[in-house]
Amino acid sequence: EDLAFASYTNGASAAFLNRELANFAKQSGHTVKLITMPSSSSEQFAQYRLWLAAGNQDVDVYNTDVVWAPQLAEQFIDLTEAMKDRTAEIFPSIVASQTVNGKLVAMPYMTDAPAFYYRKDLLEKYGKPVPKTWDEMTKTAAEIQAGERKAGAKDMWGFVFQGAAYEGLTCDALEWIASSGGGHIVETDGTISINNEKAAAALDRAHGWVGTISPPGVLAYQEEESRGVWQTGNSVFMRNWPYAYTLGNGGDSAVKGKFDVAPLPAGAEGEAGASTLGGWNMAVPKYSKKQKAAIELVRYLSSDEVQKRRAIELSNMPVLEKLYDDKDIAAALPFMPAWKPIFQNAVPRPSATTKVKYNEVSSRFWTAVHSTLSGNGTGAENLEKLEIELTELQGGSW
Amino acid sequence: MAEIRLHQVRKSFGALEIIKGVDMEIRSGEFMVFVGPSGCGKSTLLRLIAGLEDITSGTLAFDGQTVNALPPAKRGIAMVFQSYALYPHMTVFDNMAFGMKLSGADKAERDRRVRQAAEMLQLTPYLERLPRQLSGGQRQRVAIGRAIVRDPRVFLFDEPLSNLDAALRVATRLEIAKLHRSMHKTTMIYVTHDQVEAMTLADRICVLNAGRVEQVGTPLELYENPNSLFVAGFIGSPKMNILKGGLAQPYAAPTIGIRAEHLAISGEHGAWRGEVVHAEMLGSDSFVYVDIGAEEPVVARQNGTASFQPGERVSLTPDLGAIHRFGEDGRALGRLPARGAA
Amino acid sequence: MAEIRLHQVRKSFGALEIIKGVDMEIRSGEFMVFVGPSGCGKSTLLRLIAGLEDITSGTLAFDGQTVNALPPAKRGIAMVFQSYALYPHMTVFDNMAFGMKLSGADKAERDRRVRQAAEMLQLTPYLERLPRQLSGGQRQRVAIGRAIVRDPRVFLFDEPLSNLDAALRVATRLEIAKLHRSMHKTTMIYVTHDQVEAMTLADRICVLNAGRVEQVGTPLELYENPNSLFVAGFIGSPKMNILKGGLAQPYAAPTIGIRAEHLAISGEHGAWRGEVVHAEMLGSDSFVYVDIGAEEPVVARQNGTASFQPGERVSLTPDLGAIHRFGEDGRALGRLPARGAA
Amino acid sequence: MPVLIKNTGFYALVALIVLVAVFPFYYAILTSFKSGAALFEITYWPTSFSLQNYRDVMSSGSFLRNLGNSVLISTTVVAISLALAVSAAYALARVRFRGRGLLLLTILSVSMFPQIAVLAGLFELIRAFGIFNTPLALIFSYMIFTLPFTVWVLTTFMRDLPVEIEEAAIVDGASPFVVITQVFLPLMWPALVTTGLLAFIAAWNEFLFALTFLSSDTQRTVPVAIALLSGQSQFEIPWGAIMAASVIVTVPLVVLVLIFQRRIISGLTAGGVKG
Amino acid sequence: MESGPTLQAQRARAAWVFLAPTLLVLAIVAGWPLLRTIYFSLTDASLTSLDTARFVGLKNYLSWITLKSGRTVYTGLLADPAWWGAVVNTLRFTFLSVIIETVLGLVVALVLNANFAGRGLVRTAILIPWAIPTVVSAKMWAWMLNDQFGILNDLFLTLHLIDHKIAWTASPDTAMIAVLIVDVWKTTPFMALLILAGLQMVPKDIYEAARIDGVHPVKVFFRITLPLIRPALMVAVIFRMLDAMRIFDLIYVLTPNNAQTKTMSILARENLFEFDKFALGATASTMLFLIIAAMTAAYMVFGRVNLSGGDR
Ligand SMILES: Nc1ncnc2c1ncn2[C@@H]1O[C@H](COP(=O)(O)OP(=O)(O)OP(=O)(O)O)[C@@H](O)[C@H]1O
Ligand SMILES: Nc1ncnc2c1ncn2[C@@H]1O[C@H](COP(=O)(O)OP(=O)(O)OP(=O)(O)O)[C@@H](O)[C@H]1O
Ligand SMILES: [Mg+2]
Ligand SMILES: [Mg+2]
Repeated sequence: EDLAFASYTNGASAAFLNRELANFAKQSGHTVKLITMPSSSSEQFAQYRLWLAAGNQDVDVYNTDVVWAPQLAEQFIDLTEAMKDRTAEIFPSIVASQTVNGKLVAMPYMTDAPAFYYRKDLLEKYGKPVPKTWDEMTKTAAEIQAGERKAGAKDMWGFVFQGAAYEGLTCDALEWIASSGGGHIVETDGTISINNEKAAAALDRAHGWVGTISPPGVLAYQEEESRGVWQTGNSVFMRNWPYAYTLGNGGDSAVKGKFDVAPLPAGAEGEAGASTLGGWNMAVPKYSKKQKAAIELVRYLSSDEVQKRRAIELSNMPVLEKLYDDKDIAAALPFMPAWKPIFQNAVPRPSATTKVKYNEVSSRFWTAVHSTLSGNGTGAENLEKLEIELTELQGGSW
Repeated sequence: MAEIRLHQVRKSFGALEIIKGVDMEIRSGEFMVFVGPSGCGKSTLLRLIAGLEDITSGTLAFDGQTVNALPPAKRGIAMVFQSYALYPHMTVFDNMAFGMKLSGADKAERDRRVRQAAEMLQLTPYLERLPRQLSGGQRQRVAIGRAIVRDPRVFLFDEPLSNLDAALRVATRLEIAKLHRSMHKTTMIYVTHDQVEAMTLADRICVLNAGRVEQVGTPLELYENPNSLFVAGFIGSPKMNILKGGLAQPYAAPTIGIRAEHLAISGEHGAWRGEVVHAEMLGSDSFVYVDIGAEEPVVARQNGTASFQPGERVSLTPDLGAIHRFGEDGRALGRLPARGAA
Repeated sequence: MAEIRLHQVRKSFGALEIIKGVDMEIRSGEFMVFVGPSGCGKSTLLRLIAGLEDITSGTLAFDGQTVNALPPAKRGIAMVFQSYALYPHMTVFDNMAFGMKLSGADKAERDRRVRQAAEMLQLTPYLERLPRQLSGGQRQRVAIGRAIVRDPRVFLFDEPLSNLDAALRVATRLEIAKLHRSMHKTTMIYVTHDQVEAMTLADRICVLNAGRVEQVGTPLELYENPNSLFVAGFIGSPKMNILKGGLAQPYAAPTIGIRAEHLAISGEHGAWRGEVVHAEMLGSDSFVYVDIGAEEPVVARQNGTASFQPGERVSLTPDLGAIHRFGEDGRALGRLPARGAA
Repeated sequence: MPVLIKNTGFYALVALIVLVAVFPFYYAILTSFKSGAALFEITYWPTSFSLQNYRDVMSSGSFLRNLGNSVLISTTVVAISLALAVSAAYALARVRFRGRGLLLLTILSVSMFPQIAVLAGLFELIRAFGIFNTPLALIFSYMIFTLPFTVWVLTTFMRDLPVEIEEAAIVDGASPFVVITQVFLPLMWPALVTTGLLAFIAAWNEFLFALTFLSSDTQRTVPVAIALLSGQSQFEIPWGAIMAASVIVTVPLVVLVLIFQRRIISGLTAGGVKG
Repeated sequence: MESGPTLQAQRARAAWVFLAPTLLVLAIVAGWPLLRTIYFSLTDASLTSLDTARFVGLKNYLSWITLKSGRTVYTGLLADPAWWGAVVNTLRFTFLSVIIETVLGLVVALVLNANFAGRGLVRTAILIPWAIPTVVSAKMWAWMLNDQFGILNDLFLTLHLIDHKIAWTASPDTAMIAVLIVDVWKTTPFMALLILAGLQMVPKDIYEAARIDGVHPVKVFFRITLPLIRPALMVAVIFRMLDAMRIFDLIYVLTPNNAQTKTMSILARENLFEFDKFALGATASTMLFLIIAAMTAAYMVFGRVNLSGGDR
């Protein structure tokens, strides 16, 4: 049968996917057409939404973000039965994130978590350790920034992150708050926990960065802008996803070989930092006329071998726990071990709890955070307002 | 080759009535000339006949058949517009050939007819030019050419010669007359301000005044027997001299009119005495303006170059039989019975 | 109030030379009329003087000062365009007032001048209309009005009366003459095809032919002593009769010309015999076309209504002293010495 | 002397306008020759000259096909909407009938809904017609923004044409169709070219419909293809390739404009009428 | 006195034939989607349950409940301050961008209308901003406006126009300015080209009359050119206005989610597709439609746009 697979791809993954799909075709006899989606996840989401709402039968498998499963649960078939032999080997937290009311909405096949990038050379030069807490980071960054600027690097900054008002800011801010003991915006039982002092303090602290150790423009930065500053050697620290690792070590990078990664700092000494969980999954829409073949495809693409190849070739993080101890992978991806502790501290966004309202929750949240960052009210004020908004949004239940 | 009948035709633009109930019959093959003061509705009447405007009320019939609602293309007309209305993007040739092309005429025939018309209108050197590269008179000739290459039932000409020089005007006028004769006597309606054109071309002239027909008749009828003061004043150049009150009284009418050529000038005695105020010399004749105490100076014609100087006192003697008499209402009263010199 | 001098003025459109070296002097306060066949370059010459077109070569001077590069606005001219060029979005009033408004004239004065001009041109009822709601003649009058409300050094008129009826034309012509007198003798240049206008208005007439000046002189000079066959044929309506070869020989010239009014018609004997081919009756006079074996029929004028019918054989007798003689090259040779009837 | 100053001033203005208009594009060209970290460095003049980005774009999947799709779709859209609009404009501009103003407003009101708001409804229609994922889907849906625009602009311009010229044609026996095609259209070149170009570019650059109504890579149009150009990983934006692609897709438009702008000339109606 | 329909009536009938194809196409392509959107704004539809949507009347626009305490609580779009913020942003953006673009468009069009060597190339160059896909040019500008490696900051610093790098798209104070800069850059060519076409249709002999009248070029422009190109200008402005009121992609790419630049379209999209509030999105779209219609109507009344123009 002819299947259609809607997925975002990039240069490397397209080549990889095409090869795997060809493989799959050889094995199963089903050909697969790739429907390329835009890279912006909100655009993908809107597109899927529309297609699904209209009962589009032209797509058989969707590539979905971690946070979407609860929102689209109704329109995808339950994969629990089909995947039950697999799910046991996957990080349970990941499986949980894709399970809604006991229904496995989407099959995870890769995961993602951000890390704290630091400049080895600069820390060495100023004799500083890798910061363990945000406050420490602030101090170190300020010091090195001042020193470097005096030394002539006029454009040097301390820390870059994703400060634009978008989903990325939700991730960043969730990390600051969760690592400071401020909760997870909405807890798994549905309570709105965001309006607390620790969270407010975490936001105020981040506000303190803007314009001092972070460029004012950080308020419009997404991943690429941060990487731009970082990779031209103009920042001491950066919060970013694994992709920046490979690129940072690319041929013409100014920071090639001069940096390393660590888990994100924590709120206080001794606590653990937090990394927001990312990752991608595959789901089969109930409108598909070829569900059986589609499930075969999902099974194939989430199989051990494919995940392993994916890890080796694309540096994608597998969702299978056992692969992290795989020798081949460790050989191919020396930084992989560095990410293991990061995963252990990964926190999910409250998407499972807030279900279809997640996007709006996230939007309200990042708006509040962005306001605080831009000095439009204190953290406490904005979070108080946020709480009211979220309560109203929650209505009777999530 | 169509008889045109207008019955109580009216036309209003908004609240403004421009044509105020025209009744007229134009015979098949007739050459009818419309004259009248600027703005009296000549072009409008032509446009009604062409079907470019809706008739507000009344009927218009071609050969007995009402055509009020017949679209212009179906009426079998050709028209020369007062404002040329050339196709700016087409060459002179194409402008002239366009109508024939549309009617599906044979290419060779089209070519022949256009070239013939161009020759006649002295447009041959300009056939490949665009209208904007032509002089005013040349444009006007193209507009004429465009109409005459076609073979319509009715020709409508709206001041077609106004921008031509005298020689060309005479030549074109003759060509139009020839055309009229040759084209199996196509019906022609012609608007003009030129007395000579009106007098020489027309089978009949229709004098319009403020949307109404004043008089219809052959040129000489109108010239010699205008049935109103208006027609008398309008036909003939220079204008007929109009005298009122005391000056008219001796001729038993409230108002009399006498043409310039019917006034003899002499140094000594005559019916009226006055002072020469101005003399216009045209070469062939002269017009002498004499102030005899009427509202306006009286004009008298003299053959050749005038021998009178402004300021000179002269006498004027009217040809009695040529005196037109008008009533209070401006209607003609009939000539004086006797003829002779005073 | 400006003396205009053209020295070897030439104008080409692309490769086409339209004005071929014109030398002319127009005196300050003079009323100069340009006449010439359609397309000979009259409008172009006017536009050169106005500064609307660049002079290709030669110099144009106003009061001794070269103005080749002076923009039109600075030349102090007013112009009536052959194509009117009214501002389509302005009412008649605004069209006329626009120029004055910009020159900062006082509102009351402006109003007065516009109303005065409108009155004179019989435009008062139309002051609030837009150009497209006017008849052809009304538009033309607006164009005239626009020029005359201003107070320029030089007036340029390009066939300003061509769309007016005879009465209005005479009236307007007189107004223009009056204007000329009243305006401290503003220099006026006037293009026309109307013989009467040319003869009556002009201080001097300039006859143009294919971009060259043929002759400049007072109207009667041109009428009575044309210095070329071209001028002879062009001035006067109907055209001067031109006779060649055997018919001209007796008068000792290759070509002779004789005007219609200098030919006497009689039933019996005369210099030339021929057959009447056509008679045009204008009311005041008649023109009788007689075929005497020349290339074209000869025209003779007869006062009043003609008594000759086509087909009738008649004799023509020229006024000997009025015979114009021309050489092979078309130049005038001078009149016959003696005067008398043949 | 003042003429010189005036001319200098004029050309300075021209230069300024061109500079502002073209600079970003120039910068895009510069960027398209760069790769890697050089992308983040500011340069005003070309420093490197690598065609790698262009090669990448051209070889990536179906870019050439996408270009072809765009040409096909935009051309068809412009042809259809001009054809429809010209005839509608004739009626709206040249014939007086009741409800003309209301009709114009109704046509305009189609352009008053945000594009995203009609997305769902249009999608349903397209699926109902069975033209999802075909060029027809776009040709059809682009009418929603090209038609009101072309109708309005052409109506405005057609109104300005002298009435006498139309009447002359009518008397010459021209049907309305002939009047439109043989008399009006040649006189409206500036308006036609302008609306045509603007509509073409609008169709050429449309993104949202193209993304939603087409699902296979080979059917897609260039804006989507560019947006789908991807770096090596999710967050990396392939600047060099995007700029190269933009340059490539802008070139046909530039050529188109160069060809057609000659038609934007004045004085087309000169000499036609007096008054 | 039998006679068929008047010539005018015949023309009118022919007119409908000429209009029919356009009206038909528009009815099909726009009728259903527009009516659907308006319908959904009166229901509780969500994208997951389009077909089972229930009619709720005007609740999405405005509804209120009186609490036991006697306090009245308003809900619905019209009671949402975010909506009114978007309205204000949109109107501000529209007002500024349309005015600036009209003025600049006029200047550019006048320049392009002049005869000079290389005019064709310049005309083409002018159109480039409009020719680059918005998706691309918005990103390009985001890149150029970047505070760290954006070329504009560098350029302005070099020229000493600013003394420190400005985060154009990030700072609440400059976000709107950044959007305006890009929009003006991008759409001025649109205005310029339409106005240019209008300029080219003005009869030339009128200018000659004006030259004779000694009208100063500036006055010629305001008193003759402008009135004559007014219809073309009005149409250009109307369409610019409609586009500006509906602005979406530029802001979506350049300053997404920035409260200062959130417009009605952005808000509508958010509700339609991102949040699970399809009905509210439809409501916002309908409101946007109504606001645009009102603005257009006001503009036509005050601008004295003549819909039934022409004299036939
Ligand atoms: N733009 C142009 N390109 C080429 N030839 C032109 C152009 N304008 C005028 N001509 C030609 O120049 C000649 C003179 O034109 P002009 O308008 O001066 O004639 P005119 O004497 O005013 O004639 P008319 O009495 O018919 O108005 C004509 O033969 C005309 O065809
Ligand atoms: N569209 C219109 N709206 C209002 N009045 C009009 C319109 N068209 C013409 N008129 C008026 O109708 C009258 C008759 O116009 P028409 O064009 O028939 O005159 P005309 O006899 O041809 O005059 P001319 O000899 O000056 O060409 C004029 O007074 C004119 O102002
Ligand atoms: Mg008329
Ligand atoms: Mg002329």
